Amino acid sequence: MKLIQEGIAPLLQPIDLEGFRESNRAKPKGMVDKRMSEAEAVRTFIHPGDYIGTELYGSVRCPMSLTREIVRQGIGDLRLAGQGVLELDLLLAAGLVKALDITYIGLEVYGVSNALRREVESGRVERCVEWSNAALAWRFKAAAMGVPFLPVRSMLGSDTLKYSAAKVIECPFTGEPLCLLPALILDVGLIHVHRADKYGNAQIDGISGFAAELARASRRLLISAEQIVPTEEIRARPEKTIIPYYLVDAVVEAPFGSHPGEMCYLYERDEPAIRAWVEASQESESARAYLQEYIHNLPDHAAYLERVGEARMQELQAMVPGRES
Amino acid sequence: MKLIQEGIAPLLQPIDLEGFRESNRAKPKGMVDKRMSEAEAVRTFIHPGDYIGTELYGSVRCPMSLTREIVRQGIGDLRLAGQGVLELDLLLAAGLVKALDITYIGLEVYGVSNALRREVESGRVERCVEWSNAALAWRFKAAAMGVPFLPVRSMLGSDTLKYSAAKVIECPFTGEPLCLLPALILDVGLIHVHRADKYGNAQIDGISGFAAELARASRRLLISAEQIVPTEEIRARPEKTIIPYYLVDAVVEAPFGSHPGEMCYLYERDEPAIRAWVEASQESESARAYLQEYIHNLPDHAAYLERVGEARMQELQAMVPGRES
Amino acid sequence: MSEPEYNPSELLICSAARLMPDSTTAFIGTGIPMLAASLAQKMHAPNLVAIFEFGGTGAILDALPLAVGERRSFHRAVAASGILDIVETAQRGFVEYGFLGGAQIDPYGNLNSTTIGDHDQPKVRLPGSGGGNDVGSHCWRTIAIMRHDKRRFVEKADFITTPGYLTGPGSREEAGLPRGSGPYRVVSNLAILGYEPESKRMQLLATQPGVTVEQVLENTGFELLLADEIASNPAPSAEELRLLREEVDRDRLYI
Amino acid sequence: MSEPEYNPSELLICSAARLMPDSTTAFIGTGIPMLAASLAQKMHAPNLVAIFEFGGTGAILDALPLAVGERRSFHRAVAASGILDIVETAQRGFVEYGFLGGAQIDPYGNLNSTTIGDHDQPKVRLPGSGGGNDVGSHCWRTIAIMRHDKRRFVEKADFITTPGYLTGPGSREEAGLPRGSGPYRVVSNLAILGYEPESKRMQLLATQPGVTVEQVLENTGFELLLADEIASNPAPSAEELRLLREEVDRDRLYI
Repeated sequence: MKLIQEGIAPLLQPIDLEGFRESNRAKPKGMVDKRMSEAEAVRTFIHPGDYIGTELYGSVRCPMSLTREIVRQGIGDLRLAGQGVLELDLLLAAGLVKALDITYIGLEVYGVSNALRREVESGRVERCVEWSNAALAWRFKAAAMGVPFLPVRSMLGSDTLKYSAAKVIECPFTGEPLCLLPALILDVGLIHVHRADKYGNAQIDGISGFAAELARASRRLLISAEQIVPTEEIRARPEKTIIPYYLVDAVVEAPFGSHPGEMCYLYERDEPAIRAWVEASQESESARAYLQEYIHNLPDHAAYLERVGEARMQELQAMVPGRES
Repeated sequence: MKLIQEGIAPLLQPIDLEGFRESNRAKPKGMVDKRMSEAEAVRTFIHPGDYIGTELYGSVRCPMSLTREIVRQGIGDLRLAGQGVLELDLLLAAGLVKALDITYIGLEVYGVSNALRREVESGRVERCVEWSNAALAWRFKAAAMGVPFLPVRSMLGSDTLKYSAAKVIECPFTGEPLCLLPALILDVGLIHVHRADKYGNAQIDGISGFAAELARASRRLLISAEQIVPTEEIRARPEKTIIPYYLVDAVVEAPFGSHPGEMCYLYERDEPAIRAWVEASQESESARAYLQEYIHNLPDHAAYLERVGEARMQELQAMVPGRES
Repeated sequence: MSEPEYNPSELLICSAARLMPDSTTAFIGTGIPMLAASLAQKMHAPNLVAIFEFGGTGAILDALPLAVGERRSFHRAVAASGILDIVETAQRGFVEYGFLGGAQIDPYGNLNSTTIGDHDQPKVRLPGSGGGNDVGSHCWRTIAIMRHDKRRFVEKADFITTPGYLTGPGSREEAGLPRGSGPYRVVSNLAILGYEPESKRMQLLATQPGVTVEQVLENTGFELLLADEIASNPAPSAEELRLLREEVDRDRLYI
Repeated sequence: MSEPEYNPSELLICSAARLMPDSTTAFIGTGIPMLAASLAQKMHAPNLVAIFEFGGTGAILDALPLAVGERRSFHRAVAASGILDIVETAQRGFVEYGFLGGAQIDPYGNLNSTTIGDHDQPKVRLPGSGGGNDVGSHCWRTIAIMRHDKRRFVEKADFITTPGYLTGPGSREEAGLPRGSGPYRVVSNLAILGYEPESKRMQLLATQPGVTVEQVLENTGFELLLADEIASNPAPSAEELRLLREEVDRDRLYI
């Protein structure tokens, strides 16, 4: 069994499986009401220097109200799992990011992220460790499994691997080269869902992205939900529960919590609102002005929604076919 | 990076990832009507000497009508993924099994399997390779991922590992010992589901056992379903699809296909019918008589259900609370 | 008032139920552990989270499961997933208690449920590991439920299906098993046993009602350590028996 | 009748759509691939199975997705799972075609979407691999869609984000990438390109309408091989353009 190659980048987060087991053991297993505001959830569970991850991504089922609260509280020196769009862009534009395990940060149809360019090209983001999308999700999966790595066939032969913290071995069964992806245990995970009960049992409609993996890879897990439902509703469809309550530390009720992104079956992405950020993010000054106007000048998510406006929210709801039951 | 230990048993099935990729590539991707009878499905896709696996297990959501058809056609020299109850017991009692990757074959509350004892203690089953329940499911998962192994912390330090085909390495990231489980690619997988369309898109209610993993680890996949539904019903709830159609080779409509086992939300396990096998299986003669009476004397699943009787089936349905929608 | 009558199964069930506190997680297998978990939920542990191998998490055990995968194992559960989600949850350290059984147990709590005699030409072929090895590898504290005699409590098991403390202190960690995990109790028809912290060898903690220390020693095939004080495990209470007979196992499938 | 007018995006979309046969699987990324897949479904490939990275399988693309994870990517899909199920399906060999893009492509089809200049002090920080590396590693045949100029078609990419044929014949297999997989076509505004089977170097197969071979060579930053016969790719047909404008991209989000 041979070690063939090692990525030159360091691990931004240690693979402390035994410590992870201990912290999982210490989590309360009883049914405890975990509802709180974005402000309390972020203040209580996110600290400067933490390693955090978000799911799904900026324009789709994304914990935007929690992300805006992180910016509002200005929690800095963050290390990020770098797969995202608007949400990571806001954190970058606010200068809160120190290091990235990066796979994709951009604006999708609107092209590259100027916030990312400014922060990385200036050196304010001190380090970018490269991965593929699936590689990052597999790293969460390894942590979720409680194992130190997963073997895959992505990244082989590329500079993506060379500038990562992965290793290439000769498989002890087949003799073929294989990429080993180190487990990524998050300090804090943030996920937005369709519904949750007050204990944290959470369900998602449509595609589930990497919610199951990220939830299980997080030492502390903050859930925001479009709707808080009675536990009976969860128990009536237990196979729909992607995140069981005992994984969860905070449950935040956040209607339109993914705005300006979409929430399938509930509301459409708000294209003009997304374009507003795309425009503002081109220059650091206009980006700062956006953060001032849409985050710092507004005390909380309720105030943000007031600014979006009831009429606009109804339009966005009307744009998506609801789910027939 | 060091190899610390190797199980002494051979792999009963080679880890041919490239061959698996080729056979997956060759599967039809168009929407083809795959409905057929148990007889045709088994005759077409299962051959003597094949390595087969079943899911979930003998008394719960189990492809019993397909299993009985294998006995009826007397397809022998089989190698089995050995996690099961009644279904594997029937194959063992019929003398169709040559080798086992075994984790559990028994009768649950009714104790040890005498069919297993007779076949193994007599040497008719030529080899038993040991695993844990999760280890076998992880081996399916490795195949489903298209990788040669998965690292886990089960089996370490035990004779279960010593008599397996697993390997123990020193983890290249943590330096700790780690058990590597080789991928298990099945020649044929058999799964019973609540509903499927004629193309093979399949959905399961309640727990999903290891259906997703086994389906994706199978070169050829036979699905039996309580009900064939229009594809529109599948498309209305795509997140419920555990098995997409392109994995599937045959779709068999089999109401009460899990009998004498249960099907959650539909019918209860038939305790007297299960006890009948428990009794019969004590001695090889009575076991043979059971196979004659319940399988060989009956041409197909319809005849089997006729023997069970409409009245009894209605009783079993009445014993379970249906699913409120 | 006089002690109520009870049978050996009822004694094992009540003894096991008392070991599970409230608001904890327990990996529940077929048979006695199911009854014990159900009884515990009704007695002192309403928030005991029962976890079943094939996917049920947090079921309300008001109807008794006959099998670890059947509908009652996820009746009104908070989640119904699959075996890998469950075992990976244990591997990640979320599951406190796990129940085990076997044909043989040795002084370090290693269990055999695979073969009696030689593995390749066995005298008796047993079912195999099942979930046992997974539970014994990943749960923080495992509880073995055994009938107590010299053939079952042996100096050396024919086959180590499920790891206990292996060869003693530190050997689980050396093998790569999770730090701080391992055997916690053995509940038998004769005694409640634990493990001496230094040597990790089995130790007599309490005798079952009407059983003497000598009887326990006579029926144990290895040198059994004795706790400084040997307690006597209280007999099943009238309330425990009432719940067990009238609610947990109405149909007397097990008792 | 005279050729209908069309713009460069429409040409790329129609060219890409024609490369996908019916009843096959295609890993679909944001932008032009989405429009190409939708057009292919409406033209000649009604059973084209569109697979979207974050979980959508077999969606009916009658409304155009703006993002790989949004609702239209699993509209009336046969399955809606997650990223790992999708990429593992590709890793297992189920996905025939994959679409790629980038800031640079080299003669072996290696793609750069990470950095221009030095990785640690980049002149331009690009978004990164995203799903690109996964698609380029696991899909049987990848199709790159590029604007064609010397800055994009380069002898050596600043960073190999996504593997093509790496350094030539056999090098994918040596690296451990799946046997028989790799770059298949490049669709540019000037040409349709493939790879010469022996050398695995990029090869001109066809010119786009009104483009000469010389123009293609002038705008390529490395020595481009020529197929024995250079075809000319037909202009978008009236029917293709009608479907594209009236059905695929009614709102003209891309065209």
